[in-house]
Amino acid sequence: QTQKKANVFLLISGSLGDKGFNDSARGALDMIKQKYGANATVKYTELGTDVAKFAPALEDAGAEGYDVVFCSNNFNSAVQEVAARYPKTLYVMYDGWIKEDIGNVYSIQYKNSEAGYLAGALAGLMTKYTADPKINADNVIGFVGGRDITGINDFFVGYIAGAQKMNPSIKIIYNYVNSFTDTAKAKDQALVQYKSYNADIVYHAAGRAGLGVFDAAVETGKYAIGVDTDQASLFGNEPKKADLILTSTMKRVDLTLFQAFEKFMNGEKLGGKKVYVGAAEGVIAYAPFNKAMPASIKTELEKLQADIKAGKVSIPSAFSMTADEINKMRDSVNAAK
Amino acid sequence: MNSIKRFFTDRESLAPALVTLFAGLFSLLAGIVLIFIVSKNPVQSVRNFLLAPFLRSYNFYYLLIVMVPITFTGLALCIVYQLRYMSLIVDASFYTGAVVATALGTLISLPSGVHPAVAMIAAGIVGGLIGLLPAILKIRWRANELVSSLMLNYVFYFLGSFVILYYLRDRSQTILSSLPFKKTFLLPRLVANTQLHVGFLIAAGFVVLVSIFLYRTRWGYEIRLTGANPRFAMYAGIPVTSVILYAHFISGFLGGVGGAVEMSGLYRAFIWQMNPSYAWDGVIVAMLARRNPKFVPLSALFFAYLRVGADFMSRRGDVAFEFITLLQGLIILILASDRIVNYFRERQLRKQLLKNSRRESR
Amino acid sequence: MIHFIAGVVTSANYWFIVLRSTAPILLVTLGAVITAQAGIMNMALEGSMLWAALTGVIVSAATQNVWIGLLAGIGASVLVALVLGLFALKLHANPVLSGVALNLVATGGTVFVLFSLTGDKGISSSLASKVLPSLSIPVVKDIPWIGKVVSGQNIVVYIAAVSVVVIDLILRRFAIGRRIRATGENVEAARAAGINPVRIKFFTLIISGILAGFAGCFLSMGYTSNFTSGIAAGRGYVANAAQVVAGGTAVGSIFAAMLFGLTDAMATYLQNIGLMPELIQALPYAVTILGFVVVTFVRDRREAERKRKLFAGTAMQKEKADAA
Amino acid sequence: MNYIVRTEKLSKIYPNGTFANKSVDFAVMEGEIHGLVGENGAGKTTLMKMLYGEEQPSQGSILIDEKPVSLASEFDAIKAGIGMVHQHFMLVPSLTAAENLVLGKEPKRKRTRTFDLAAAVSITEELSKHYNLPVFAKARVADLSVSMRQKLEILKALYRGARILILDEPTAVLTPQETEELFVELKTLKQQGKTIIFISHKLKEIFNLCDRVTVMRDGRMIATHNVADVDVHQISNEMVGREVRFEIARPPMAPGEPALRVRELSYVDDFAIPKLKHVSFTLRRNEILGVVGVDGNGQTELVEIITGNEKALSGKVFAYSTEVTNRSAGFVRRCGIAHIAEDRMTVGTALPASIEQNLLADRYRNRQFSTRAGFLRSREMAAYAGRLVHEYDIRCNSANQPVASLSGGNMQKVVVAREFTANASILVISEPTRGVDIGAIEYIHTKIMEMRSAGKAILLVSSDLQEVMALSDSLIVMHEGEIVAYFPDAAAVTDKELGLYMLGIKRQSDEELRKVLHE
Ligand SMILES: Nc1ncnc2c1ncn2[C@@H]1O[C@H](COP(=O)(O)OP(=O)(O)OP(=O)(O)O)[C@@H](O)[C@H]1O
Ligand SMILES: Nc1ncnc2c1ncn2[C@@H]1O[C@H](COP(=O)(O)OP(=O)(O)OP(=O)(O)O)[C@@H](O)[C@H]1O
Ligand SMILES: [Mg+2]
Ligand SMILES: [Mg+2]
Repeated sequence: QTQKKANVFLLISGSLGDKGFNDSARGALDMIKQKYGANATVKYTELGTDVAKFAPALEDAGAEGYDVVFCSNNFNSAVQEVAARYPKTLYVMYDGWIKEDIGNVYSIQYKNSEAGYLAGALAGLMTKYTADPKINADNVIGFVGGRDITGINDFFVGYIAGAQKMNPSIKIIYNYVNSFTDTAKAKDQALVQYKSYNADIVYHAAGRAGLGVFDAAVETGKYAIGVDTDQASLFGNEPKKADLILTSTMKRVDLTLFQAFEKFMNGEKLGGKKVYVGAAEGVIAYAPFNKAMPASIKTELEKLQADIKAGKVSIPSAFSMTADEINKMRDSVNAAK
Repeated sequence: MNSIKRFFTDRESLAPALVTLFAGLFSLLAGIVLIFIVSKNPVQSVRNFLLAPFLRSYNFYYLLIVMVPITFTGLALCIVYQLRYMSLIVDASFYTGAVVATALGTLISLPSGVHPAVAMIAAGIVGGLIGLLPAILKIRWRANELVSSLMLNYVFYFLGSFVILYYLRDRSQTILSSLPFKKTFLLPRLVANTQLHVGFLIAAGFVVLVSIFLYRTRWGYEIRLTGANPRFAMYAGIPVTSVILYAHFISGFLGGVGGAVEMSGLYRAFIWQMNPSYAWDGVIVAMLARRNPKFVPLSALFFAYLRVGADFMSRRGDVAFEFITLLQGLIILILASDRIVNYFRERQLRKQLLKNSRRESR
Repeated sequence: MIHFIAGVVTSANYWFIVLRSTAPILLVTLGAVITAQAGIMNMALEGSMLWAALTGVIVSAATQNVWIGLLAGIGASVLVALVLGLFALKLHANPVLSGVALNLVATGGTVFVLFSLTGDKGISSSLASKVLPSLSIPVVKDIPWIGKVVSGQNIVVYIAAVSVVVIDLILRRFAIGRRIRATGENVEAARAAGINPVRIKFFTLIISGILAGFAGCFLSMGYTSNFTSGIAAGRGYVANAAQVVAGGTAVGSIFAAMLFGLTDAMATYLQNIGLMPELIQALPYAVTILGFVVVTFVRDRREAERKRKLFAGTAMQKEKADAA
Repeated sequence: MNYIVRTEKLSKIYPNGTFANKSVDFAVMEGEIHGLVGENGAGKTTLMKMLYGEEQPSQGSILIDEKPVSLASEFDAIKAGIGMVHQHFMLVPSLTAAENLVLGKEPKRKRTRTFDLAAAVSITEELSKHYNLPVFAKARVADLSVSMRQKLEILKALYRGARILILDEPTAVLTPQETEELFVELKTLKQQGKTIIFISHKLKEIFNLCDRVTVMRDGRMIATHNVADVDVHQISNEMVGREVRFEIARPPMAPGEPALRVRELSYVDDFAIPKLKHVSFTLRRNEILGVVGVDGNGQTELVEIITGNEKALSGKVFAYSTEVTNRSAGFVRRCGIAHIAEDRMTVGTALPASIEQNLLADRYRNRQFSTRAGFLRSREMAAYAGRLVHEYDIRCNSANQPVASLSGGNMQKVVVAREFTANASILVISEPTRGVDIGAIEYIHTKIMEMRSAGKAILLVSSDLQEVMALSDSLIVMHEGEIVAYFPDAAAVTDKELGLYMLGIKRQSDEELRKVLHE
């Protein structure tokens, strides 16, 4: 039986090297390469933040006859503009839903709030674990978000809910970097959270900027939680940093893209579909836990993860909340007030 | 026609024109050399770089689309440069203009045609007022206009994204995006199945308007004289302060309109994740045009050509798009160097005078 | 709110963060001051920092030695300053435009080089680069409040402090300082006195290049542990504004840079109590503009006052003469 | 012959095309005081700047002690033993006299290599004593008097070991006493073995001081003489190229009603030096009122304030019945005051702009040239400019040429053409013929007289005493910001008498001065 052949093109908004979201998407290409070998050609390009360049890039991919194009939600408008012109190409848009259904667009949205919930639960438990010299007596944890936008707040409301669930007296100190690239600013903010508000764990959802949070963790000798990929494992050459990352809440962009490609190769029709995936699909999960964590906490968290996977935990989502509700929720735990 | 003839026969204007041409060609050449250094497949890369607009039709339209915003900022900077000012505030005008247009494009309802026009005018006025700030700071407090405009650009960027984020954001979207524009706000497309929009014609119209304004009206006359020698202008009775102010207003106005045109023409919602900073591109466009609005389309075309080529090449190969900033920098450096610009002219002049004197003394 | 701010301002942690975020601005402001004193505006400080930040990271990763990385970073930064000198001083280009061009080259060029070396455009996280050490100062660190502020900072913070002294010495204690001032104030007079203004300007450019080199390396090898595209984040431009506020002195630079550092750090805290983050972030830039408006306003007022007094003096003389 | 400095076929062309020195052979003997004379713009300063390494020759060579040298910078010239006191002082105002003196060759503390201020002060004081040139070592230059600044400049050169001292118009800003004092000092320096090159417009001074004199005209060296062998007449002939003739047709004319009234005008400059002190006078129709005075005694400021280019500290200015005090230059022009600025390069013209633009800069708004809507009538503008170019004999290829490409005289004609056709009733004319060739001078003088006949009121300021005396109906003399004399009939005064007032030796009584008010 001859395997069908396919060309894949990944368009990255922003740039690689974030050890998270974008790198994860890039990882899908490796998985595809590994499984399909010569039957799949893969290619990617980094487009930066200039949205004007997105539509021609999509156009280019279509005109070149790529079978599958991966792009993130930042391409939402561009996809709407271009996709219909190249019906033979399948556009897989991840991390958001396309507004109007188009026959050759498959869009994937993730349950970010579940990831936030996992992180919050961990932080809420760990901050009580004062046996660890890195943990102080205050019940304060931190959050650094990229922007005050729904995609990020989805992580945040999950984080708040998870932390409150495990630790009702939890206080959270939070900042928005207002950029997904400004590592220095994220570090400044995390430093303030660690030093001035005694947060012992900071979670970030700030893309590349979030790497600054780990720098701050190293500088203060406190813990952090990674996002999107197993970030601890990516700091092989910086053990000091890796040791301070308790875990990461993985959002398996790589897996979802790979699976989409598999389905495409198997002839499944994906165009026009939208999916909403999370823990249940194995897309959102803890990365391996740090060995500094006590076994009791690990077990509790593993159980929690299983419950979420089974749909037994109700988790709020920023997508179904109004601005006021989000404000109120944030205010109720704000450590600075 | 006359002016074109003069352009090609008059030594005074020919020398700088040749230098401009030289700067363009030299930077292209430097770019090609650079490609050969970094690319594994240089021939293919160079081909993609140089021929992009002709290889694919959408690249050609993209070229025209790219010209629109930089034509606006280029025109705006022509006016500022006519005054010999260095303000870059048009960046803030452009960005804020886009924000104002977004507000009007999403919140109010008006009939098509009128809707974008109203937005453009409002954006222009806001942009114009912003454009005034560095000029006022300079006149009143002698603050260097380049530095103050750069600081203000940050302030207005944050201000603008604040408005988008808290008043105009589409909360159902994961990413930063404003609410979708009303249908009536969108400019029609010029060519079906492309993004080329009516804004291109609007930009062309402004090229004509600004050319007429600068060279055929008394206000343009005042701006040019004030720039040529402000001390003289004051002495001759030109109200220098108000000239500087309205020139900056108009410059900012162009920036604001540019932002609005870009929104209603190219996009369906405000989706800039960062400030696209077309003003910096405008610097090069205006310099290449030698601050004459007539030449802005030509230099915008050249600039867009570089950009589209670099873009295409980087998607297709292994040369990063950012390499064109090297070329842009090179162009500015060459054009800014008096020594280079004047070298040939002065040598020519000196030779001739010495020859004459020898003849005289004989 | 006022209560909150008072609480923040009295905390040692706030001042620790202020010193940290002031240091890079202070370094480049000193650079801007010394070149401005010589009558040339170093608009390329931004580009200098960018190249320093990238070169430091690459070289420290390649050699696995942070000091060689630092040295290389400074070298790259000085090179940018020299290129600015070449165009502005030798080829008579407009220095401001040349600076703008060099910054453009740096913004794209650093990304281009990073991409060509690592395949990444945004961040150098795939390079195993080194970080400049933080120092804990023996006795000082045990002083209650002050120890927490002053000790434990990155070495570059202390270098910034030392730079203030060095620049002050250069400007006020050494002969070269007079030459710099003469060049900036009346270039013809300097030349007539046998000074070579081009050399003086090159000298100040090199100094500013060194300072920007420290600042740039700090950003990518201390402030954070990576080079990221656009890491200088406008500090080079801020420096040129702060330079005006500094009034041409090294000590003034501390105040000017602090003005930015204080508001920048305060902005982070104010965000915590729910003030709109985007608006708050505009604060440091707005305050800097305000700073130089106030400075020139005060200067103008003083000048007018001086004139008025002088004339009053001559008017009196005239009256006396009339009476006589 | 033993020449300490000599030039061979030295030529200089400035980047803008000005041919300032044409194949100059200039020679100075060791130990002499060598005078250099020539009209404004003859190229004296340019020649000196080449000797001081400040400008590079376009052709030719410079020899010191008969050895060819290359003077790439002032530094080289200083090393070669040349010192120069510039026409405009080369001092740093915010530094002290001592700091200025040692600038570039500073004394340093032994151990720390830091600048030794105390040593600088003592060096200054010692030098000052040795050469008998008193200065206040510790005062900031901004606070020094003009004559002290000049002494400081001479000391600066001597401190750098100058054997050859160039003085470019040193007496232009000095009082007679100060000039005399300077001459004594210079003669002492000569006795101490220094060679001095002395530039001046005042032939009397040349004859007083110099051993030999070189005359320059239009960038060329005309002749060098032993002072003892020539007289004033011959030199002045050589300077201007023919017999000086200041016979101007002057129809007798009674002054009319008051046109420009200036009352109690005062002004303090940026260095806080009072430049005008309660100046009052009245200028009438059909009158040319000349303002004479040594350069820098307030004439410039007076003109600037009257014409709205500078703000007065106090006082009032009226054009007929309209008060124009501290109004904009545009308002002043609309009130009927035209103005020929003393500096045509930086104020009177916009060099990069075209002749046409320069000619129309004050009237482009007229309905004749722009429509009600603000569009320019390009054709009318071109025709008008063409007419003026023709009428005022401006030598150019086309009116679209930038003014920068014109010669000095033609540039001045552009200014004159504009101002004399401005429809003004009052003309404020400053240095109308500075650096302009003879033909143009005569033309401009004739035009000025025409204006007078046409009923204009004319205020004439010129540093050329002969010119003012020949053209004016009446004269005022300014000294240190004050009017010190008024002569209702210019023909009745001699230049000698004027000199006494210009130099502050004499001063009329307040009663006499009040006559200038015509009230
Ligand atoms: N304008 C110039 N043109 C050419 N060479 C110069 C110029 N200025 C200085 N130099 C050369 O540079 C050398 C060092 O310059 P510097 O300015 O340090 O002089 P300095 O004050 O005499 O030095 P020091 O104090 O160490 O004796 C000088 O000795 C001279 O040879
Ligand atoms: N830097 C310059 N660039 C262009 N032209 C110049 C420059 N300096 C002087 N000139 C021109 O060169 C000519 C000679 O000028 P120079 O200053 O040597 O005359 P001068 O004899 O010293 O006159 P004055 O008595 O007025 O000082 C003049 O026409 C002047 O306008
Ligand atoms: Mg705790
Ligand atoms: Mg002269």
